[in-house]
Amino acid sequence: MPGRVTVRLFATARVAVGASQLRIRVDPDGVTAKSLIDSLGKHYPKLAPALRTSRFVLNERYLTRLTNKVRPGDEFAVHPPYGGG
Amino acid sequence: MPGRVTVRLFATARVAVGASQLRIRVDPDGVTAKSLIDSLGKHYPKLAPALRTSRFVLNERYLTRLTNKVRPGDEFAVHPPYGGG
Amino acid sequence: MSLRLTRRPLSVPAAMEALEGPGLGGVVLFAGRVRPDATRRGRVVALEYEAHRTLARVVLAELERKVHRRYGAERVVLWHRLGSVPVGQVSVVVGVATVHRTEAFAAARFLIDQLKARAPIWKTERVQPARRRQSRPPSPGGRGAG
Amino acid sequence: MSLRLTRRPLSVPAAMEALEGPGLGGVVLFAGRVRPDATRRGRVVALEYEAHRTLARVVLAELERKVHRRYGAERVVLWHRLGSVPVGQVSVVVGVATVHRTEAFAAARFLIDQLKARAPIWKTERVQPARRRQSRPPSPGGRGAG
Repeated sequence: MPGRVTVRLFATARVAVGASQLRIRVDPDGVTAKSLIDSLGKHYPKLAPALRTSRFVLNERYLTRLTNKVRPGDEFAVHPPYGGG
Repeated sequence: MPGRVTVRLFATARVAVGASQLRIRVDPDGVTAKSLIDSLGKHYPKLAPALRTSRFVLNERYLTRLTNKVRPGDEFAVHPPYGGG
Repeated sequence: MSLRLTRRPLSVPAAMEALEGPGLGGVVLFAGRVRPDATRRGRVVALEYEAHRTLARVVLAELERKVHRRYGAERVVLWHRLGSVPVGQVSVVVGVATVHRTEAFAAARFLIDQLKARAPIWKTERVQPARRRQSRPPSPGGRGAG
Repeated sequence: MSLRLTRRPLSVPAAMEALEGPGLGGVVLFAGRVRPDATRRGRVVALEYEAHRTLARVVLAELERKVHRRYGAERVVLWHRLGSVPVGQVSVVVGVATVHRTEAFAAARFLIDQLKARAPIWKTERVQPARRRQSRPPSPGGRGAG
């Protein structure tokens, strides 16, 4: 779906939103990861606490800077603290 | 068999003597462990090297002193260095 | 090297087989089993595991390479269950085979610690709510268990 | 607690069963397998184990009590094979189950180290003598393996 970012939500983030995936419309030029995260927190207030403790993954790589651009077609994942084992 | 000590031999000690058990005649009053060990080394020269690196067990307990008495009916075991696992 | 993220039960014998190799004298295996922990909401009856699968495989593969380099681990098993795992069942198996045991112990410990810290896998507790105390009706004339 | 000195093969699944117990979330298992080491006399094909059985049981039982006290090990497996164990087969299994993994790793490591140092068990290598190089008679007309 052009024009949109796929946001994948896991664990507490998934429960907070009630969905494991969101499709978020962004500018054709993309937005910074920070502004995407802020807007997620605004639209889903229950998600805000999880966002504060999560790591983020952009197209299967850990996000290194919040200024990185997220563009239409990208996949952006929210990873709350891990709990395997 | 009254009048005798059972000597049990393991591993290199067993191979040196060619038997896993010996019956050694001792004084009715017993002998010290040291004198028993010395006489084993004398009768079985191939056993002497093993005796120098072995621990000894008297009636299922590790020998604490070479002056301990070994008496007729006792069991005396020669334990070369262990190699389990 | 063997990586698995699976909804099916983990088999320890199969892990031992995967760890066979000529001259590998030391095998250390860690198995994590689901504990019936007491929580505020009740007693745990199962753990529900989810993963970011693609990324988890990348992370686990990196761990395998690392223990191979660092500890000479010739065979490695890194298996994790996904979905619902009932109490008492094995949720994770980490196994290492090396020539000598010191490296096998160190590598297995490293793997499970790193897996827990770094693999994108999560658990949710499923609990059996503590039952409300209810007065049982008096037993109708029986003396023992029905 | 499970101690075994046996001439029969050791089963890792059976060890896992012996290590089951309510709430025991961490299981660490060490298995030692016979390696085909090269020696001066030839390549090892089997290890022949012998033990001073009565005393070995006493020593192993002491080790079990010690890891229970020191590491809270609730289930312990200490199994050792006797007699001839061919290359590749398991000669020793040490297993520990505890509530958490740190203690299980420490206890298993302690047990195998202590078993090797303190249990009256010995091994003798059975080797396959290195064959003398002998000229093979030319194969009678065949081209491949017979």
